[in-house]
Amino acid sequence: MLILKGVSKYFGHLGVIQKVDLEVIKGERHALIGPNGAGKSTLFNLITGYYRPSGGDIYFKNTRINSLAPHEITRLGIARSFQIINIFKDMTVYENMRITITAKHRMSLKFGCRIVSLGQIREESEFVLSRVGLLPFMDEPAGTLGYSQQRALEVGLAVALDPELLLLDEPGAGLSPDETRAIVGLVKEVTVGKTLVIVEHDMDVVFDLADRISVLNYGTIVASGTPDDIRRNETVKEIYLGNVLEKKSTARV
Amino acid sequence: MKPSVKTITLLLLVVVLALFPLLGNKFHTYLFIECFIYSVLAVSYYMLLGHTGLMSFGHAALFGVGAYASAITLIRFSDLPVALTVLVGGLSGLLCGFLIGLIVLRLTKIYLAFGTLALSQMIWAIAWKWRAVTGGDDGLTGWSARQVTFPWLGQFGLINITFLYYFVLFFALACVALCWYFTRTPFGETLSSIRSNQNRADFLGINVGRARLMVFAFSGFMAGMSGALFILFKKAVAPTFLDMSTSFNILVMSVIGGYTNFLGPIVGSFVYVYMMEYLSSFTERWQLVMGIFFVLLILFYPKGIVRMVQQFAKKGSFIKEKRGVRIKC
Amino acid sequence: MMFRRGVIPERNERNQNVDNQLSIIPVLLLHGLVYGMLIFLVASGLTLVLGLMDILNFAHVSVYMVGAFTCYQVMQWTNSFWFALMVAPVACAFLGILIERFIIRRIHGSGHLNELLATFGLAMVITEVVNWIYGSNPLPVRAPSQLLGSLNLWSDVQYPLYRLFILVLSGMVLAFMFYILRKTRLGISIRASVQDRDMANALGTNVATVSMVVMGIGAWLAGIAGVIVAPYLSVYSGMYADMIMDCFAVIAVGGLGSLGGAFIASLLVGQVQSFGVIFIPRVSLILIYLLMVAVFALKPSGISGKNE
Amino acid sequence: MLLQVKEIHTYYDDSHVLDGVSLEVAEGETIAILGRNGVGKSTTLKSIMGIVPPRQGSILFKNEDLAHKAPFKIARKGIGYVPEERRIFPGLTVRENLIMGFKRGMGKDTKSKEAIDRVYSKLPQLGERDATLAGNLSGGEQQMLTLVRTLMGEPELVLIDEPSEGLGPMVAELIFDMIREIWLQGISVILVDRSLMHTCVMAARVYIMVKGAIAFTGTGKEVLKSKEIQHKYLAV
Repeated sequence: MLILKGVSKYFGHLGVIQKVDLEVIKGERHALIGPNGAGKSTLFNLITGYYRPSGGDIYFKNTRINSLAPHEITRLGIARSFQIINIFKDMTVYENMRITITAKHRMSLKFGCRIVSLGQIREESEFVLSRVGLLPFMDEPAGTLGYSQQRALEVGLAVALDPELLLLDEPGAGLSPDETRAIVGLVKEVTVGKTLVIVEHDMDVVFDLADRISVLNYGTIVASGTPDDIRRNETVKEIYLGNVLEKKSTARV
Repeated sequence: MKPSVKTITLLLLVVVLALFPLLGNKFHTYLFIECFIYSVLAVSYYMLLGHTGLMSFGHAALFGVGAYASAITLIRFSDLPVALTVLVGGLSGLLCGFLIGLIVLRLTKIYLAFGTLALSQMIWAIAWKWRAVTGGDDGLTGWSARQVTFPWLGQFGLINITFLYYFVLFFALACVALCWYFTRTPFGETLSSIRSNQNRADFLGINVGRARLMVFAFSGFMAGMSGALFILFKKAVAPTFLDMSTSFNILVMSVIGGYTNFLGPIVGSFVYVYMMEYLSSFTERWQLVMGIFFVLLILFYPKGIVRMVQQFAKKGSFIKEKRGVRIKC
Repeated sequence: MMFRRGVIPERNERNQNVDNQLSIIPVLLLHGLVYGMLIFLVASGLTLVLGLMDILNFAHVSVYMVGAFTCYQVMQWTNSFWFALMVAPVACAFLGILIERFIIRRIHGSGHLNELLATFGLAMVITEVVNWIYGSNPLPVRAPSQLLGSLNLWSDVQYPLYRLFILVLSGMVLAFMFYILRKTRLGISIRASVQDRDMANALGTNVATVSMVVMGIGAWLAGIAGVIVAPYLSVYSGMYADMIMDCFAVIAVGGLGSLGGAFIASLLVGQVQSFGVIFIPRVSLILIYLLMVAVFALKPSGISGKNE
Repeated sequence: MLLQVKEIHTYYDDSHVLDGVSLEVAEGETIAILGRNGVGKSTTLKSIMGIVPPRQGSILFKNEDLAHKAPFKIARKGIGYVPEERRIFPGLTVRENLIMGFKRGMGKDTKSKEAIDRVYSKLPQLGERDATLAGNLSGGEQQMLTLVRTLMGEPELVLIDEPSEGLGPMVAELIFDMIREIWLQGISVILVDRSLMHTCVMAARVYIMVKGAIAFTGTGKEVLKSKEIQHKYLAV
């Protein structure tokens, strides 16, 4: 489904992503974990076209998508959510969803008919909103929703595009433990049969959701495998518990 | 279906406007013509700034290009029906809007502001310098004696105020209705999504670049039309139509009425024209008073009159908004 | 409000005779250098404020015009150019600080659009006030007697003394500004605040006062530019429109918030103006805009810096 | 008690990031804040420093509430902040960065020259790079610079956020030596870092955070010894 070959990204001389190879098989739930600043979000931005890779190639269903603009990549069937809430804050929840569904049907630039006349779009919008549990808040401006509801809308917009590959960037960020469980339940239910790549800090979310996990550290993938291999993996333990040093030596920096 | 309060008031308004020249005196009819023209211009600017959030500071260029294009056609083709010259103004505005949109395609916020301002100054410089075509400093005149013939209604001169009133009213209503319709279409909602969060719109698969070009072209068409109507009214065109102060006046109209919603610019243009009229009877420095009023408005109440009325209405809550038919004003 | 004047119209007509005798390249280079330095005096303040507070302050260029008209006014009263050169920039510095204190600080952070509208409106108001008091046709300002006539540079090349004075003075002023920025503690605070406002704040620098100081210095520089340009270009309310377009060109070409970029861009714009006026007069007026259009099209991400 | 943080609640827009966090630091004491990513460790430091002011709760520094003061006022009261992303001024030279650390000392007085020379004697690597632009320094050097720059202001309490982040083991060791020296000079430190070994050895008391709240308070030795705590709050 998604193949990254030797992808790297440099900001100035700072190598944020170095020679990453990653493969995500159709229908798989893949989690990307790693300490802060390991480059997880940057990798996300590379796949979705926000950044252009400095080296290597990205293939989606074996078509090369390196130089495509975000809206072109989205139309191929990749949808993403954002770590920092990135919804249409001053528009109502229903309008947020209607924009997404209209975009999905490629009708965004049509001016032949009034938008209220499109019954099908209205039904689809209400259907997705009900699945995400936001139907009662239909007419509220999205910005006034509670944080967990905004999170649900954030994920809802990505899911509404009915993509073949869904990328979720820390869906549980800033949520209380039970709110996180609710979002995880929602993600599970909504991504049945779909391919999912998720970036997440919260280990319970990762182990609850992921079939395979890749660990990213300083821009390179250091380990990849099932949740159990990762838990037992030595290098991963060391990354998470910090460097346990035996020998001490002063070296020139 | 039962017509809501809003549609009744709308119909009533149109009837009043239609009968106005018969009962009102000449002075107000004259002012109303100017208000209509500026309303079309202000609404075309709303499509860019208020609806799509594109901070274009060079809107006078689109207005001026329309004015000049129709002026030139009026002079060169004396037998062409006047209505066609208005369309010529509109189409040239559309083309100019498209070109400007293309050049500033990837600019946002501050950079879009000074980019569009620079382009409009460029067009002003061309109009000012290209004496052979645009008449340079003194501009163009010479179509005031123009006659408009209608198959069944007979002939009317441009200087006949009542005829001009209906002529302009017709175009103004058509333009405003078209803009209103556009905001209700999927394209209209896409434009609001660009205002609200262009980044997210991009990631939903919306071709933001093409949408921006389309709205620049459409807004240019409207502004060009209002430019063409303006020269029929003023019987002359000059480079000042294109300069920075005209763009600034458009901003003033939008801010007075409230640039974030559809009715704002229309209300703003009426207030602007009447303020201009009364201020200039006191001092010929009305532009200065207007400028100060504008800065104070921005500093203390940028939302504008319509929002003020709405808040007042909400508190009074006598306008019931039924679910379904909710017009987002 | 009449913007009758083109970019540098008087200089076309008035010194057409002077220039075509000396149409040697070095003179044009000098010509461009002089105008480039003038633009930089104004553009530097604009760039610093843009870098520090992320606000494009249209009113900053009005301060330049106010400097020119104050010079005219002081010359009317005291008839001494040197006194005007002392007083006007200081007055402009105060005006700059007042603008920052009561308008920019109040509107700061309320969204890009309101900031732009406020400064744009303010610029229009200042232009109108100047129009009201002084009318809109050019008012001549006599250069001081010591600086009249022209200097024999080499072999047969004559160059107006006053323009050399502009070059020397602006060079000295810029050197002084360079010293402040590079060597003094205040300069270090200014540069640090421009690079990372929050970190400078967290280290104990009161960024708010730094902004006011920057505004004051920028206005002072713009005031100097206004004063020394008065005898050269005469004083007219269209100065605002001409200078702001050159400043926009400098920002478009020079990149955002970087003084070094702005300096190089100013000299480039100066040369384009100088050579354009002579070689392709008909098109010279829109040369700057074509330059900007090229920049918009070629590297829009370049000038828009952070492409949100 | 030098610093008392009482029940602070901090929000990023509507996301409730700190949910009633309280902690204390005595004079000359070093404490550590541990926890997985995204639990609010950095936000706690940013709240104390006023960069992200808390909506509720109070921050008493020498019994004066700094909760709603501007960062530059808090810095001048004697709290130094070493940010996670280092945030050195890339366009300024090393020396100029150090000068920025001084409090209101305008101009180049002798006291500041001596302070900088003292730093260079201890850290010859920085001394050699005195006139180079900070942007061209290596990761380790930048971390050293940002640490020393904050010390220039002679703070009584230093907040250090993830100093060993992105550094190789040898360089991290050097940085921790410097932090140990700060502690020996009697300056109080709040240390946030993921490397258990260093933080727990130095810290008299350790707070472990989960999702915006403090879940465990104890001594460094306790945490080092008990695998159970490590696994519950810290490990993968």
